[in-house]
Amino acid sequence: MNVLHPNPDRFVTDMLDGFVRSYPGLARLQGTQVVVRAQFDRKVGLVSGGGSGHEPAHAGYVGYGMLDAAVAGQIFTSPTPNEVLSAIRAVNQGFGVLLVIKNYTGDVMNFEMAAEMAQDEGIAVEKVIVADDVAVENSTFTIGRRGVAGTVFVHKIAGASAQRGDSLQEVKRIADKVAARVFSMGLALSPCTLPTTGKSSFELPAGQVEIGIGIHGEPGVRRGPIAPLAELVDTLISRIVEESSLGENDEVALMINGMGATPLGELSICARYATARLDDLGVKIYKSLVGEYMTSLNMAGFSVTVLKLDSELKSLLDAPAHAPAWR
Amino acid sequence: MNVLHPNPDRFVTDMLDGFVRSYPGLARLQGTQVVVRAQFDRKVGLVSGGGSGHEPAHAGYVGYGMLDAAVAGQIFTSPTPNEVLSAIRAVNQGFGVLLVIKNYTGDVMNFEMAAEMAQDEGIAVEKVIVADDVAVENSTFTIGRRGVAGTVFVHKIAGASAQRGDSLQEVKRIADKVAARVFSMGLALSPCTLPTTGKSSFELPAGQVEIGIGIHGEPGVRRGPIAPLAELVDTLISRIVEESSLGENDEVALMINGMGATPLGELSICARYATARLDDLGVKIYKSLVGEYMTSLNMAGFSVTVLKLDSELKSLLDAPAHAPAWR
Amino acid sequence: MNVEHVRAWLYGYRDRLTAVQGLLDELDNRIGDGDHGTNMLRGFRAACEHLGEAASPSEVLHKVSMGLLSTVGGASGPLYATAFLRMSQAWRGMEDISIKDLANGLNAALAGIQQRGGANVGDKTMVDVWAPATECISSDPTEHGVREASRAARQAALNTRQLVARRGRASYLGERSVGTCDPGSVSSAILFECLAITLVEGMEADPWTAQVL
Amino acid sequence: MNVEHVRAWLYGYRDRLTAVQGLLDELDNRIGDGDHGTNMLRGFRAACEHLGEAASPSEVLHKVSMGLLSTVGGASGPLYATAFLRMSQAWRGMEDISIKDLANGLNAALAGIQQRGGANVGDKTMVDVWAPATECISSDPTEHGVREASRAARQAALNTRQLVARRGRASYLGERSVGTCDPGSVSSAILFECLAITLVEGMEADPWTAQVL
Ligand SMILES: Nc1ncnc2c1ncn2[C@@H]1O[C@H](COP(=O)(O)OP(=O)(O)O)[C@@H](O)[C@H]1O
Ligand SMILES: Nc1ncnc2c1ncn2[C@@H]1O[C@H](COP(=O)(O)OP(=O)(O)O)[C@@H](O)[C@H]1O
Ligand SMILES: [Mg+2]
Ligand SMILES: [Mg+2]
Ligand SMILES: [Mg+2]
Ligand SMILES: [Mg+2]
Repeated sequence: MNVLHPNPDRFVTDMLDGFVRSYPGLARLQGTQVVVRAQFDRKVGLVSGGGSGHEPAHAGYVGYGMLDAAVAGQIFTSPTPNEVLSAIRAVNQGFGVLLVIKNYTGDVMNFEMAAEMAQDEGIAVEKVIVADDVAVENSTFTIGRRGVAGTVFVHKIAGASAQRGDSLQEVKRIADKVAARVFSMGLALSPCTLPTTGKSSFELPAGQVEIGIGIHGEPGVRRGPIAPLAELVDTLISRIVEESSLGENDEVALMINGMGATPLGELSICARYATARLDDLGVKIYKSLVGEYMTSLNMAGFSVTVLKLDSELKSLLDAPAHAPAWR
Repeated sequence: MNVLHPNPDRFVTDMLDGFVRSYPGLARLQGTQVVVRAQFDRKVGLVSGGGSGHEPAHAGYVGYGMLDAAVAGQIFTSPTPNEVLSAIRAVNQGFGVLLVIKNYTGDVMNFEMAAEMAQDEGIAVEKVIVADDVAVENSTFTIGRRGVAGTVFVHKIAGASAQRGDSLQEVKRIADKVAARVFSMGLALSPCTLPTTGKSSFELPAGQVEIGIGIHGEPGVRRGPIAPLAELVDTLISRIVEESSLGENDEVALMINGMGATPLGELSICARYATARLDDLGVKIYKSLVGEYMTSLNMAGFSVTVLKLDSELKSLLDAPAHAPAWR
Repeated sequence: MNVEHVRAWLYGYRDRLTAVQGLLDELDNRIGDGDHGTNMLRGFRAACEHLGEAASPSEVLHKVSMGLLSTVGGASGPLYATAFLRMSQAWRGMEDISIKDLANGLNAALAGIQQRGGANVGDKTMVDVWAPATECISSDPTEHGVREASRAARQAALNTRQLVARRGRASYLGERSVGTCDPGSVSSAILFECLAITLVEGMEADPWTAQVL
Repeated sequence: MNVEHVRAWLYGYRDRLTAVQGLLDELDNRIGDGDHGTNMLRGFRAACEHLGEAASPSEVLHKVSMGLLSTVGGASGPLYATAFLRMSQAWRGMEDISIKDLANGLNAALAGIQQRGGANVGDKTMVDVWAPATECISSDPTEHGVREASRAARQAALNTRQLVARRGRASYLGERSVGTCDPGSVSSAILFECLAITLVEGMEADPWTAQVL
């Protein structure tokens, strides 16, 4: 919306308070910005997180069969190592902890520092780095791709693996497998507004779209003219197909993700065209998710994510999970 | 978003296509804008609907334990009697059909005409009219209150009643009971944009909010200055409390509903303040729903709904349901 | 008025709606949900498609009614559909409609609108136009009366500007509905104007935009 | 440089951040996510709170490092925290820091930043400022060298404008990152400027806005 929060410092804590009050199965670790399950199972712990402003990520994925804790930073700012460490300590049941990290310099550094600190305390910690955004060229000279909405599939599938009692190494293997097979790309029709400052994240002339955006209100990789939804969807899918060498008889999970201010009706229209395009390519859609999974405050736009499935991933994707934002 | 649909006539059908393609348990009645369950149970049928632009309403509530059919009109335009009649015929399993109607002149007239036509064909049809919007004064000189987000509770609870095998009269009794105990009010920080014409639904000067909006992009009952979320929430709750004579030891279900372009994080902040306010009043929150349930295209704003529970309603609210937009 | 005249009336109305759709949407945008012109045009385009197959005035109107019923939706759909259905019923079996028959038909239509929608004169709805226009033709069933009805309809539509809406979507605005003319009243007044153009030598379409906005 | 000087340096930097927060946010808005000034100010406000309790230069920097680590987050948090931690380790047990000791500390800090973030000179990150500034003081460990470091830091920060980012958030923009100075380089250059103000008689703060935007 356009409401400035009267006290920017309380934005995130107010939000987390409202969140845990609404979901009895969740709790906030006292004195932190960490949301955890109200009770933990005896299994490998799963921790994710990142800057705030991506709601329902990440606290919305805390629950049975998904994450055990989500660490929230300030808006678009990675959480600190201390906060991540609190989460690791809380969820560790003696089977080790897997960190699901989106590939941003800040997230990677802060989570890695926390991992080092936890290892110093004798906790087994592994990590998976998700880098699904095919908008960014993959090159050895750069830090590689960003992690975006595809991360939700890692939460779900690695979560199912942990929930059925797999070892830390096995959960990590599966998480890495998902990360290697998931591809996303997004675009924006308008910037987001930072609720703490009221500023827009970028300026976009009328009639233009930012193609290849991240989830932090950054401008995209390039600008293009606005086009009908069918064409915009095509632009994203074409690039995904190219990078994933998706083809006939592949089975996929498809996610059409709203960036925060996109009406669900328009996401359904995107789903219609994405599905039609994949049908044309002979790609089989095993499961569709349409809604807001990984947002960018009040940005208008959407992203498309494709996960290449096999029988192992399918059964884990179908396994029961109870988290506020999973359906 | 701001994408004009190239063919406005196809907006709704494209949307419904995308929707049913994404949810294998649903289907579209051929040649209509009616979304139905892929298979029907032997029970009283439940039909709702209205103009489009309120996604996930109403097709998102079609499924086990909720609606059997949702009829979609053009954007913000009630569906025609013919379409409603098709839905009634499709879901009727010989146990009669209940129509859940939001109290708008157009909806009431079109659904009533369909009911008359169905009764002519020998189908038992009853209706419940939802008028939960306390923004509008209730007076015998007017058509009374509008139906807004509270309708979703009627879908859920009447749906559970039908699903357990209650008779048409009993389902209607329960639906009427929910309608009598549900109270809503909303506000907007920006208008919505009609995707078919690109026009804004109203003009709102910077720093102002429309208080007491409906769900069709109408201006509110009055304008007020923008205020911190805590105060805005208070304005809505105060009026609801007044009209519902809510007080100590009442148990309620609370819904914080986004109007389409409100980030989930901000809805959580609203939930935090709404909860705190109800706590202060000694009202017990039995269940919270926070998210987009009944939207107004890409309007920025939110509504608060309170349903007064008793043990009958609680058990029906808790009964299992599987519909895309229920959780 | 034979079947050709009735068709000419409706074709003329449909063509007129093409021109005023934006105007009606704009009025509805101010006090409703902005779709009245779109609804009317969608409805009359569809409803006029197969009128060539109808053999009598009554059949023409019956087709129009069914066409509206299956394409408009909203509040205006059932109301206009009911109006044309009642007029069609009043003219059943007639080949040529006298202005007296027209008056009977309009009275039946008005009754239908009020029965379906429950509005009275002064509630800021299309009834505010149908009532005085119907009264003009009833009390003076001549070409002159038809011309007067068109004038009265226009004036009544403009007069809705001052009213507080008590029916339909605009009623939710309460006092804020004052200052804008009721869109359904304007579309109704144009229907009466098109009727007069069909029946009265020398009548021409008057522009609306300047006066109504 | 005794413990008082070190504190003065950091307090000065914190106060300066209050003034340039908006500038740093704006730079980050253009090629990142708009929070670098907010992050730095939040961090240094918290980190400077209990510096009075620290008894030595090393302890002061250790407190700063821990304070940053627990409040900043983002990319800059671990990098600045690592820099101060390494400097603190280099100065362990020392009461008075010579400019040569300072050079050692800065070299350790720079190595820490590069180890943690993996950036090289030319990648359009704070390394582009830390490297030449550290080099100035190392090769000329005098007041003059410190003053030159401040100048070199400023120039290096301004020079990042031409570069294509290869590390950090700005790297996602590719060629589109050209034309804007790197915010972390500017905040680093100001840190060197504050150091010179503390150590060099007659040094004064130079405004940034006009040159950098
Ligand atoms: N109860 C009623 N009786 C008579 N006319 C009505 C009534 N309610 C609404 N109308 C008319 O319908 C018009 C609005 O029609 P329209 O915009 O097409 O439908 P909706 O309000 O469903 O969007 C109003 O301008 C008014 O003239
Ligand atoms: N790998 C890296 N090595 C050195 N400095 C970096 C690196 N990545 C980012 N930076 C610095 O961090 C700054 C951005 O910090 P900040 O905006 O606070 O964090 P974030 O990018 O997480 O929002 C950049 O301007 C750059 O100078
Ligand atoms: Mg950041
Ligand atoms: Mg309408
Ligand atoms: Mg309307
Ligand atoms: Mg930043």
